[in-house]
Parts: sequence; structure tokens; C-alpha cells
Amino acid sequence: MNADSQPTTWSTAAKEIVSGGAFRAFLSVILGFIVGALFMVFSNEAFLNALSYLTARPTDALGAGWTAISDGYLALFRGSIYNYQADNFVAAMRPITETLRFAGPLIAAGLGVALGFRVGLFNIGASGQILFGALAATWVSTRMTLPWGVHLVVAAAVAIAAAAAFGALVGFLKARTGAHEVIVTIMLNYVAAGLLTFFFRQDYLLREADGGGTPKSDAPAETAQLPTLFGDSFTLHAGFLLALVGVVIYWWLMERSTIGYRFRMVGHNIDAARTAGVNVSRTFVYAMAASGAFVGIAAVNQALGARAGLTPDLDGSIGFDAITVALLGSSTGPGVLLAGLLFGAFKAGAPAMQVIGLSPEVTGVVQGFIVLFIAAPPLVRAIFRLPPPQKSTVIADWWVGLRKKKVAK
Amino acid sequence: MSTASNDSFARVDARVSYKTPIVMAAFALVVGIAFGLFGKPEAVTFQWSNPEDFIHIPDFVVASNLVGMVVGVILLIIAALAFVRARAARTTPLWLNLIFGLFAVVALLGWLAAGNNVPFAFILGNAVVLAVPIALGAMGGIMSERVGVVNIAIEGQLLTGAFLAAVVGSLTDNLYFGLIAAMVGAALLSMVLASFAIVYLVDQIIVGVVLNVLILGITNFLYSQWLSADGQNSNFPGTFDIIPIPGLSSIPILGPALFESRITTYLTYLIIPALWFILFKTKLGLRARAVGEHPLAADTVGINVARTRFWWVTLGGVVAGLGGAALTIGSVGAFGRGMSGGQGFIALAVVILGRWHPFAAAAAALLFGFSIILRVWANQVSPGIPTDFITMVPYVVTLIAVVGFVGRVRAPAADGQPYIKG
Amino acid sequence: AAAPDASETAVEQLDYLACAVSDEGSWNDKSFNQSVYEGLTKSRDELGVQIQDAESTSPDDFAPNLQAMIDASCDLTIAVGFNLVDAVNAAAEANPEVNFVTIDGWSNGATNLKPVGYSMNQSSYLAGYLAAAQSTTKIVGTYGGMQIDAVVDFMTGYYYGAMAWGADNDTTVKVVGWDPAKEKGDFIGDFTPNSGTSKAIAAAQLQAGADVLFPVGGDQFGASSEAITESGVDARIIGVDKDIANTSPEYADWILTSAEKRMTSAVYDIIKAIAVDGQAFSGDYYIGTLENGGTALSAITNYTGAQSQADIGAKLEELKAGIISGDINPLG
Amino acid sequence: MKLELRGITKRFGSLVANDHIDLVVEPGEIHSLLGENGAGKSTLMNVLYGLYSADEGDILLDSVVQKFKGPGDAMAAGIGMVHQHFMLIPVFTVAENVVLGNEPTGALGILDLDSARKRVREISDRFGFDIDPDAIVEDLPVGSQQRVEIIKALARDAKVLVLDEPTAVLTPQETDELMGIMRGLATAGTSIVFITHKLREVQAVADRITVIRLGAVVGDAKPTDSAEKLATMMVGRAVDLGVNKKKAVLGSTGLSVKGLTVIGDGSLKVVDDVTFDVRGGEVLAIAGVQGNGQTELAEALVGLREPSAGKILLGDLDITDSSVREIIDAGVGYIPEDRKKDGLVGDFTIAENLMLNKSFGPPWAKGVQIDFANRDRLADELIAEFDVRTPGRETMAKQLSGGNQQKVVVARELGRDLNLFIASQPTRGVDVGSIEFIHERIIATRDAGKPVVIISTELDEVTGLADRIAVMYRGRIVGIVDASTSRETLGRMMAGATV
Ligand SMILES: Nc1ncnc2c1ncn2[C@@H]1O[C@H](COP(=O)(O)OP(=O)(O)OP(=O)(O)O)[C@@H](O)[C@H]1O
Ligand SMILES: Nc1ncnc2c1ncn2[C@@H]1O[C@H](COP(=O)(O)OP(=O)(O)OP(=O)(O)O)[C@@H](O)[C@H]1O
Ligand SMILES: [Mg+2]
Ligand SMILES: [Mg+2]
Repeated sequence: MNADSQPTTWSTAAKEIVSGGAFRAFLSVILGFIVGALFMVFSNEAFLNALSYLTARPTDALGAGWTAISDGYLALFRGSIYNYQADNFVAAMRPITETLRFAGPLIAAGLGVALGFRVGLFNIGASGQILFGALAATWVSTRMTLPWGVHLVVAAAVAIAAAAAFGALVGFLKARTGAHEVIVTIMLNYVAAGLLTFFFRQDYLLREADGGGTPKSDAPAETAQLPTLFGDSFTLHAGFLLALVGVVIYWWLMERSTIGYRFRMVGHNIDAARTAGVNVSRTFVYAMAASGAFVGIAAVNQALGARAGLTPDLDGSIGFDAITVALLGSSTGPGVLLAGLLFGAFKAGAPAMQVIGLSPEVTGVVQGFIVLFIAAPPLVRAIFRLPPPQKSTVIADWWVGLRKKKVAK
Repeated sequence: MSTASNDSFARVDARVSYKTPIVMAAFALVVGIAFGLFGKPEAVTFQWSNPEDFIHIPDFVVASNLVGMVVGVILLIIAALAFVRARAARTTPLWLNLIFGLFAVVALLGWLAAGNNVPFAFILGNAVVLAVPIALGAMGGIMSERVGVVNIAIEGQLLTGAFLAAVVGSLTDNLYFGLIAAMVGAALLSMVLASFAIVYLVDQIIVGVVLNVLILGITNFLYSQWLSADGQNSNFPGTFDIIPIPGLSSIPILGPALFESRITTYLTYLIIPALWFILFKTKLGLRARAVGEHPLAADTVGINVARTRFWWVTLGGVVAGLGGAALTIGSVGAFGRGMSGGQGFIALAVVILGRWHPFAAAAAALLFGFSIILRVWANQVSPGIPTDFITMVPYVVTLIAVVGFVGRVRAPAADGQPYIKG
Repeated sequence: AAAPDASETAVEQLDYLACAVSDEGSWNDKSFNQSVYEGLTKSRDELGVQIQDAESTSPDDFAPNLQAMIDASCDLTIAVGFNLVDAVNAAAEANPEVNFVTIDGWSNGATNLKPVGYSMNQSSYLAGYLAAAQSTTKIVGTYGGMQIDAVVDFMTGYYYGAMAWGADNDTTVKVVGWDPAKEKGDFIGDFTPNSGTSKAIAAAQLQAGADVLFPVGGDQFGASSEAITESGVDARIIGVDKDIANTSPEYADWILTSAEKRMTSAVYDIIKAIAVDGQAFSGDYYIGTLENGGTALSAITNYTGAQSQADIGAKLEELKAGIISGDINPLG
Repeated sequence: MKLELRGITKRFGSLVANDHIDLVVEPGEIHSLLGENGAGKSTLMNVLYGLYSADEGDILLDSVVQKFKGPGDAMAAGIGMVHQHFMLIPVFTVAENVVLGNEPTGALGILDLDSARKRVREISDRFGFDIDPDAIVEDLPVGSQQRVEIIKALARDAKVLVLDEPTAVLTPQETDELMGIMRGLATAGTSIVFITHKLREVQAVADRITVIRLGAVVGDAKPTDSAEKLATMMVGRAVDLGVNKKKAVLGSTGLSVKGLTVIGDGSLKVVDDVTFDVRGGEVLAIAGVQGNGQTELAEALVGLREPSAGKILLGDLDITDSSVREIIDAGVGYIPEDRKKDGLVGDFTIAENLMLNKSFGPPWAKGVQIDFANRDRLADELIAEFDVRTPGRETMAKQLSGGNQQKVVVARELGRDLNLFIASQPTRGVDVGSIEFIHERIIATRDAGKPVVIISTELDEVTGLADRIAVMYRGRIVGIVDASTSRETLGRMMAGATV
């Protein structure tokens, strides 16, 4: 071991920053935006028109391209963070509240899927769990009369419990029969959708009063609606707070609690967990129940955050987005929070982007590229020629120190 | 060296498991009682073949409840056979399970169709056609997962294949070009998956999920910008001709259902056994499976893990792309937005349900195709079950299959694991 | 290509911004979303109004998309589809200075919200009658995307139309795929265009003897036409929403007629009335009927029924008059 | 073939696993590499085998510099290697594993499994192995798997053969036979690099010895050098190789096993009517060739396997049908034979691994929450007490060397009050320094009056630690004998002879 082959301290430090996760994530987002920009430019009619006479007047193409990009991202900013064109405070601030509102269910469902990943289970069933939770919530919120406050709490609790039970069913089937959770969750998504539709169609079940043959429920009773956070000018409701509470609980559960510790143990090494006295089958059931419970918070958001009747597609694409959110957030509480906010911002920004002529597909593609880059550190490192990760510095330093001591002896 | 092989231990009578006979007996009783004793007395007509078929088997008309009772008794006999075997500590052979399943299906059809027809060839033929895209998607998935790359992007591959087949088929006026474009396009998509997963070590599930989103976005975009306005030229490919295979197509019952099909279906017939053969009988397959089970071990015997993975995933894309083509030019012709409609995820389930084995996965895909046509047909002949429940049939059937009969499965050990060389 | 001049615009540009938000699904669904969108673009091209639009991909998008239109200072915003009814009512109440139109929805009282609806059962009744006339087996089929009112309305009219032909001709006509009494029928389960399930349903109906199909689920023409080709039956398709023989000419060979939901012209007329003719916005309910031409049967093509096309055409006119006069109830 | 390594340097990040290592192996020579866990032996061999690419240095075969892009090149150049960890595909048959990468094929690349089988049989016969070519590898006992690995290397007629800890799972007889084979190959001109932690073997078979410490060569040694000298070179300090123990002070019966029978995954009685007692303050060693039911016996004792007959009593407590957790709570400590699979969670920190089976209550947990203050304190104490060499309790277990990993397991199991201690292969693959330490701790447990059960295929370990020895053969105990019984007698018993 040559001492002089050691890089100097400052350059090591610089390297560690440059190779660090936060900086790379930042670059990834930038890269995603760049590729997204290309997509916007090449889907822009003005640009394509200008391209056809590129040689005649190249500035047109450049100008059109630049306009497409700047318009697109400014629209995203206006739609998701702050609308600087607005003529009143409410309109200016609405975008950020919309971002938070959309982020709520994404974060919650993301936590649920993330929990599954930590236990080694792939929960593709968030969508089914949302539907089932919403089914239960809607029963309480439209078919029961309870005092203000109590009603909301009961509806939310029932939704979370129902989603948890639906999740636990997956864990139970896996523990009992070995059925693979991927198959079971995919199939249960369809089953939940069918069930919800059936309930929303029968007037003796959940169909809206004077509803026709279209499956739809009543709006949740006012006593059961999640209250808005900043008055009626903003639609942001307490569901986001629930999601935040979910993040804290998730963090506590996975990092501090003994059951979360055992979840992770099973996720990393089933055999060692079994040898250490952990009942693996039961852990699967608990974990899927917990996973479903977090997804249940998303169900609460969707079912009780609504001011109007619900339709069977109330889950939107949350179930699948949750998978990406969980993976993007490395299945950690804070990570899922950030990823959920990013996705929420995209959802909130999409209408503003559509207004300037960007179809929702373009937004989806930009989003996809960002995720891809965030998930591909080696690619980003290769593109920016970053140094390799300095992950094991602690152990390496220790080794170097030890070696020096021993060799010196 | 001395040996300690397993046979040296004292042997005991194996633990006797009565699970299978008990499940079978329960089913038999349900059939006998619900379909038989409490069944409907109306006549049911089993149409084994179409009148125009080469060999026409006359229709078989029988009372619905009689079918239930007779089949119930047959099923009980099979259950008893299984019981006898179980007592001798032997498992029920697969063929007996299959026969049991077939009889149970006949009873179900007979019960549903009381006062109606059971168009056998029609049901089977449609089940096959509906199963083809799922089966091909699943074969692509198997090829990818057998070498250790989880493929969540089957949905995207089907969609890519469906899109390119329709568009290229229309533009060139040649469906074979469409077919090739579908395979090439999905293969390119697979290459993206492979490079990100193998070279850039991105979490394979993330790449898959993202690719699905991207493909959905891009095909939707192109559809809106282009196909919808110009459908006549760009999205009206038609479908491959139906080619009866001489000889085979005159086999009673099966012939018209299986051998009066399109080239996409015939290719599926070829690909499934070919994949099985390559995986389990050739050097290529041995190496592929080694890479999927223990890449480091494969590396130590000189197998290039990255290259093996890359090509298998890519070829898997070719097969899945063919499945996509089967959605359009092998079935309905024109492309529609998001027309894969979740079949890629069904294929993913089928991969697992079929234990990463081509034949088993094909059977699982067929089960799924059968469930779809069953729900369509049952809805017609046997009104009374709410639409929303009828819609659930394929999924519930799959759930029952996985919970009741398949149980624990074992993925290739390195499935989803990146291989990082030292 | 040559660089365009700045002065290329043909029509005079008006300072009027007309906007639309789609139901789940895109503007290119070959169905109702597309009809509205074409009304919007037609207004732009012919009237010179400005337009703005947003597609919704899930129910979560409805309210934000409407809000985006309000933020974009739209003068008129059209919410397409029954599903947006709650969102558009809320938006109309919150923004009394902006005008809204709800297609297939209703107003909870806001006067700045104009409901536009269609009696699709009327044209579908004619379609059913024609289908029965065309059929040689006297079995006609219909199936839907999902069992919802907007779909079932077509199927019910079709059913009673077919039955009416049977009664008129003392012939038993059978409709497969929908039974209004039991509220039970064949549905794909979603609006996925051209799915295998769609084709299987069509095939099953053909197998059951149907030789006219009426698929009410957006773009199912590939699925039904292929099912027909495969079955070898000489069968016809009846289109929905748009005049399919014209708008999707590739399927013209199979098309018997279409039950049109003429939203394109409704949208155009509403915009024209305000933006060009200077009329005040009215929140009155507009309902498209055979009478006002909001719904109609398209030209009949490929008709090969036993009665002559002239006879059946005359009969359809008679029925139309009956429906308009209220003598005939297309819903039974 | 003559093998020369010149100045091989291999870095993992900033860690130098091999630091300018020179090594020469003459044709027909058996060259032993000695070194502690993590010294860099396997890394060096993996470089030679093309699995890792060296950062510096050259590999020469018969004085020609080689450029290996991967193991394929190395194999083509005549290098064969038996890896420390099995490089077998568990779901493949023996024949498939042996031919993998070098498959006999017919037309169209169709596998010729018949000739594969023939090849396996030939080699088996030549070297006296008894292996069924059609057996699925994962169904084979570890000892047989090791033989498959050896067949795999031999099947390719390597000119340079690297054996990385091939004897770790072999019985003494098997080891002797393997050494005979090595001798034979060397005589025929094969150069052999032999890595082992067992000095007895090195002394018996090696022609020359190179000792590596912390990635660098510390020197050469001769097989005639004393074991103490070799150990000192390896570890860098004096090591006591024997086990020092006082006479046992027997207490009351701690563990009583009566007629225990366990059915294996097939329909075999892998544990067949086993009866024995262990008293407090006594070490009972269960000896036997690997795969004769010892593993299953241990697993049944700790609740991981369900007995089909018999009774297990811990003092007065019947634990026959208790769950693993109940048995842990009853004070049974257990070291599983495969620490990576069953004993540790590689992606957990040391602190987390130290509480693996203690998460259900105090002092490690407080209610439903981990008691971090206590956990960290206890972890630090255990790390210090059990001499785990690590930068700290937050280091990932997978980053530790095997010896230190094993110390973590030992610390966890012995770091609490026990009523019974069961250790399966407690020192497998562990270097001499760590062996010494672990043995001391086991004896300390016994001297504290606890009943101890040791399961080991290592005769030295068995005779060194045990007060009494039970020998298992085909699921049955063929006899329980005194610790002073001769190696020869024990060897015969392990082959099934009753006393
Ligand atoms: N793949 C790897 N990545 C990072 N570091 C590694 C890797 N493999 C080995 N090392 C490092 O190199 C050092 C030498 O490891 P090596 O496997 O060569 O030890 P060894 O001498 O074979 O030990 P043992 O006797 O336990 O087998 C280790 O301590 C470890 O820190
Ligand atoms: N990914 C890795 N990162 C860092 N060090 C590693 C890694 N993989 C292995 N090592 C190191 O390599 C060395 C040898 O590893 P190896 O897996 O061969 O363990 P071992 O001590 O030989 O265990 P066993 O006796 O069970 O075989 C250990 O010191 C370990 O710390
Ligand atoms: Mg080693
Ligand atoms: Mg070791």
C-alpha cells in the first residue's frame, strides 16, 4: 500500500460530494428534463413546420424549439408550484396546494408498496387495495349517519382497516398456500374493481340516490369529508396530512420498531429470520396488512377527499404510480415522500402543460425519463464522467489505518 | 471416498397427503349435487363440430342435470382413484388431474347451457386465439426471467408489437412486414431493458415500469397525431388469412379449433415446444438457465453472463412482439389506444403460474383464454349472474388455480439480481 | 417547403376563447370525445375563435383540467361526458362569470352551465328497426363497453326498434346482447378499443345467429369486422356516435348505418351563437333529438334486406315522425 | 505447467486486497497459500482465474504473459479452480454441472447428456468417488457437492489446479483421499495451489508454503515448520492451537433427547430414533460424516424441524413441539452451520445482527420499539468481549471476513443467559486465530455449567472440545464414546461400525 497513491484530502472530499446520491439525483432530474425537452420539441408542430424549411430560415426552428421547451417547463412550474401569471393570491398559490393534494395518495400508496419491497414482497395490488378501502369508506360515508368528527374518523379507520384486510388476504394466501403475491395481487385488482362496480350499481348497496344504471356512489356526507386545509379556495385537504403522518409512522415502523426490524429481516434473509425465531408466515400476513393499511390512507384520500360521488375508476393510476414512487424513493420514508411530491407536481402541472398544447403523453414521457435516470446511477455517472461511488470510505479508511499499523510493526 | 448418499437412510412410509383426493371429492360432490341433483332438466346440446366440418360428429343432446350426475359420479371415481394412490403414499399423476379438470369443465358447460347449445369447437378455438398474445408474452417473459432479468415490460412489448404490426402492415400493405416490424420493435425495447438492467444496473422493475409508461405514452401520442386522422392508410392492416392445415384440421373437435388458424397461432404452436426444447435440451438453454440460477457460477465456467442475458432478453422481446402482432394483425386488425389492456401483466402472472416452464405457462395462458371466452359465452347462455361478477370470472379462476392447485413456485434463483463482476 | 408568410390566416380571428375538457379517454376515441373536439376545431377553422383543450386520464383530472381552463381565461368551457357532471357544476358555481357546457350532464341550478344531452334511444330505435329488416336470421346483436346509462340508452332503443320490426312483420326477432327488462347483456368490461374480448363477444353473437352487430363502446370496428370476416357470415355493423362509413371509411364495407350523436354541430352551433351571432349565453337544456337533428341515422349503405331499401327508408321516416310526435316510445 | 504471478495488485475501492503479490508454482508442485480470513487468498486466485482483473501485475504460464479477459480464457489456458464457495447450479444434475461451459453436444447444439454422464462416471471411477451423475446437486449432502466441484475441475484436465478451501466440508477420510488425489495429479505434472485453514493438511501435502497477511506476502515456509510457527506467521502473533480445558464438573441433566425421529424432505428418516442426554457443564460432540443427519438433528433441537416421534426435554421443560421462538426464550443458543444463510443477515449492521433473535423484549427492545441506547451499548460490549474486528457496530455484516462474521454469531448466542448451547460447525472456514477464540468461548460456556452440544465433522475439534462423543451414521447414533477414543476408532464408527 503506497501512501502517495492516496488522493489528497480535499480532492477526496470533492469526489465524495460529486459521487454522492443527492448530487446525482439532481443531475438525473436535469437529464430527465433535457430528454423530456427533446421530446417536447419533436412533438411541437411549430418546430416541425419550421424544420421543414430549416435551411431556408434556421432561426425559426431554433426559436420554435426553444419556445416549446421554455413554454413547457414554465407551464409545469406554473401548474405545480407557483402561478406567477395569476392575478390574485389564491390562483397564484393554488398550484403548490394541488401538488400537495395529488402527492397525498401517491405518497401513501407508495409507502404501502415500499413496505412490501422491504419485506421482499412485490405488491402490485395497491389499486385493488385502494378500491376495497374506498368501498368500505364509502359505505360509512354515505350509508351511515354519525356526528361531525366521529364520522370522518370512523370512515377513515374503516377504509384503512379494509385495505389492510385486503392486503392481509394476499399475505395469508401466500403464507398458507405459497401463492405468489404478484399473481394474487394482479388478480385481486380486477376482483376489487368488479366488486366495487357491483356495489356502486345496486341501489340497495352503494348506488347514488336517484342514480341510473351507471355505477356511481353518493358524495361522502359532509361530516365524513376530509376538511380542507386552507379554506374553500383551495382543494387541498387533510388527506395530505394523513399521508405525512403515514410517512412518520412508516419511518418509525421500519427504522425504530421491532416489528419493522423483523420485516426487514425477512426481506433480507428468510432463513436467518426463521432461525432467529421469527414466524415468517405470520410476518408475511402482518407485512401485507401493514402495506395495505398505508395504501388505505390513499383510499381515504380518494374516497373522503372527494366532494362528489365516486366512480369505480377512483383509483386512477395511483396503484401503478405507487410502484415507481416506492422504487424511486428507495423504499425509505423520506425517499417516498420526495418521490411522491415529484409525481404530485407532475400530476398538478399536467393541465397547465396541456393548455399550452402538450398532450398528457408528453408529460408521462418526461416523467418516465426522469425516473429512469434517477434509477440509473451508473448511466448518469457515465454521462457526466463522475467518479465511482465512494461508498465504503468508512471501512476503507479503517483498513488503511489498520494496515499501516500492522505493516509498521 | 466414502459415500453418504441419500438412500442410506432408513425409509419411512411417506407422509400421506389426502389434499388432492379431498379437493377432488369436494368438487365431485359440488358437481353431482349442484349440477346434477339440483340441476336443470332442460336439454343441452353439445355441438362437437360444425356441420361443414370434414368429419361431422353429430350433436349430443342430453338433459343438463343428467350431465351433472354422470360427471359427478365419474369425478367421484377419479377422486377415489386418487384416494387409493394417496393411501399408497403416491401422488396423483398429472394426467389424472387433467382428466378430472376436463370432466369438471364439461359439467360446468353442461350446467350453464341448460336449454342451450355448447359450441365446443367455438369455445376451444376462441380460447386459443385469446390465449395466444398472453402465451407469447409469457414466453418472452420466461426467456427473460430464465436468465435472471425480471421483465415487467411485457405489457409495453405487446403494445409495441401491436402498434408496429398494424402500422407497418398497413403502410406496406404486407402483413409479413408488419410481423417483422413488431418483432424488431419489441426486441429493440428489450434491448433498452437489457442495457439498463445489465449495463447500468438499474433496478429491473423500475426499467420495466418506466418502459410501460413510455410506450403507452408514445403509442398514444402517435395514435392521436397520426393514426386517428389517417386510419385508412395507416391503421387498417386487416389480418392474416386463416389457413387450415391439411389433415390436422379434419381431426374431430380439435381440428377446426386448433388447426384452422392464423400464422400467429401456428407460430405460437411452434415457439412453445421450441422454447422448451432449447431451454431444457440444448447447450444454449443449459447455459441460459445457469445464468439465471447462479450467474457467478456460470461465469466461472466461462459463460459470458452479460452477453447471455442480453440476447435472451432481446429474443424474448422478439417473441413478445409477435404476441403484440397477434393482438392486431393476428386478430382484430386495427390498433387501438392502450389495446393491450393489462394482458402483459396477465402474462407476467402466467409466467409465474406456469413456473417459468413453457408448457405449463402455455397451459396457464390457455386457462386464461378459456376463462375469457367462458365468461362471454356463459353470459349469453345463462343470464342471471350480474355482469360485474361475470367480468371477474377469468381472474377468480386464476386465483383458484394458484391458490388451490399451484401453490408455492420457485423462481430462477438469480431472477432480478444484477450481476456485478469483481 | 417554403417558409410560410405571417399573413396566411384565412378567417378573421375572434377574441373568443372556447375550451373543452375530455372525459377519460382521448380526443381521438372515434366517439363522443372526438365529436366534441371536432366541433371545437371546426369553430376555430370556420369561425376564427381561439380554442384550448385538455384531456383527462382519470377522474382526478376533471377538476384540475376545468380549473386550468378557467385560469386560461376561457370564455366557454365544454365538459364532455356524464362523468364530469359534478366537477363542472362545482366549477360553474365557483366561477359565475365563466360559461360552461356539460355534455351528457345536467345543471344543479347554475345558469352559466348549459346541459347538452341526446336521446340516443331515438336514433338507435331506427337502427334496431333497420337491423331487423336487414337480418336474414332475424337475430340481431348489440354489446356495450361498460354497463352505464350512456351506453345502455343506445342498446335499449335498438332493442325496441328491432322488436318493432318483428311486430310489424309478424316475425319473431331476437336481440342478443341486451335485455332491457332484465338489464342484462354483453359488455366488454372496459372501453379498451378492439380488444380480444370485444371480438370474442362479437364472434359469440354471430355464432348465436346474429347477422347485424351494434357495438356501443367507441372504436370496436376492427374487432367486430374481423369477427364477421372470420365467421363467414354476411353480417353488418351499425356504427355509433359518428357516421362511421364516412369518418372511418376503411370499415365502410361492413357499415349498415350509424346512430349519430351530432355533438360536433351542437358545439359549433353553441359557439357560433355566442361568438359570432352575439347572442347571450343561455343555460337552457339542449337535448339532441330526431326532431332537432341532434341525433339521426346516417345514410344507409350495404342494405340487402328482403324489403326494398326504398320501402324501409319510407318506413323509417314514418317511425321518425312517430317518435317526434311522441306516438312511438323508443324505450318500450 | 509453471505458474508465475508477478506483482499482482487488486484493489476494491480504496481497499487493497492484493498488494504486489509474487508467487511461483513449479510444475508438479503443491503450493499452499496460508492466511487469515480476508488476507486476500481467494482474491489472488480469482485474479489468476480471470474472474477479477488485476489492477497491476502479470500472470505467466510457462513464462508467457497471459491476458485473461474472463474465466473462459483462463480455462482455455489450462487453469482449473475449485472455488471456496460452491459454484454449482443447485437445480442442475451433477452431470449438467460438470459439463456446464464445456458441453458435449450433438447436432443443433443438442446436449449429449449420455456422454456427460459417462464423463462423470469415468472421473468418479478414476478417483474413487461415488457420485450419481443424475442426482440433483441441491439434494446432495455438502460433502458430495464438494466432490462434484472437484470432479468439475478434474474433468477439464487442468494443468494448473487451484483448490480454495476444498476440505472445509470434508471428513478426515475424505480429506486424506483428496490429498492422495492431489499427490497423484502433482506427480503427473499438474501444478496445484492449495488453500486451507487446517495446518495439519498443509504439513501433510504441501511442497511449499506462502503466507499472506493483509494482502501482502509475509514470507515462505516449509511443510516441516511447526504448526505454531505457521500460525504465528499468518496471524502476526503467537497462537495456541490446542484446546485447554479443565475436567468437567457435571451438573444435572440439561438436555434429554428420547427416541427422536425426523423425516426429511423426502420420505427418509434423516434422524432415526436418537436418544442421548447432556448434563450441565458437559460438552457432547456429535461427530459424523457430513450429511448423516446431524444438521437435521440440530434443527429439530431448535424447533426448525418438526420431529415425527420422540421427545426433547430441556431440564423439565418439554420443547418437542415448541416453536423456534419458544425454544430461544427457553434459553437455547444455536450456531447454525451455514452462517451466511441461517446465521446472519448480510445487509444488516453488526448491531442489528447481534439482536437478531432478541427483538421480542428487553433489554434490546422496549415495548414495540428497539431500545437503541441499550442496543448500541450492548453491541459495543459484545464486539469488545468477543473480539469482533470491525470499524464499528454500524458496519454491514457482509463486509466482515468469515471469521469475524462467525464471532458475531457466537457473540449473539453466547451473549445472554443460556440453558443449552448448540453449535453446528462452529469454526468452519474460520482462521486459526478465530478458531482459538471461539473454542475458548465454548469451553467457558461449559465451565459455567451449561450443557453444550457441538456438531462437527472436524475430528480435531471434536476430540479437543468434547467430554463425550456421539457418532452419527445414517440418521442413527452408532455409539456414544469417551473423548479419549482414538481417531481411528472414531473414523470407523463414522463409517457405520458399532462399538
Ligand atoms: N468483491 C469484493 N468487493 C470488495 N472487496 C472485496 C471483494 N472480495 C474481496 N474483497 C476484499 O478483499 C479482501 C480479501 O478477500 P479474500 O476473499 O481474498 O480473502 P481470503 O484470504 O480468501 O479469506 P478467507 O480465508 O476468509 O477465504 C477482503 O478482506 C475484502 O475486504
Ligand atoms: N461485497 C463485498 N464487499 C466487501 N467485502 C467483501 C464483499 N464480498 C466479500 N467481501 C470480503 O471478502 C472476504 C472473503 O469473503 P468470503 O465471502 O470469501 O468470506 P469467508 O471469510 O471466506 O467466509 P466463509 O468462510 O463463509 O467462506 C471477507 O473478508 C469479506 O469481508
Ligand atoms: Mg477465501
Ligand atoms: Mg473462509
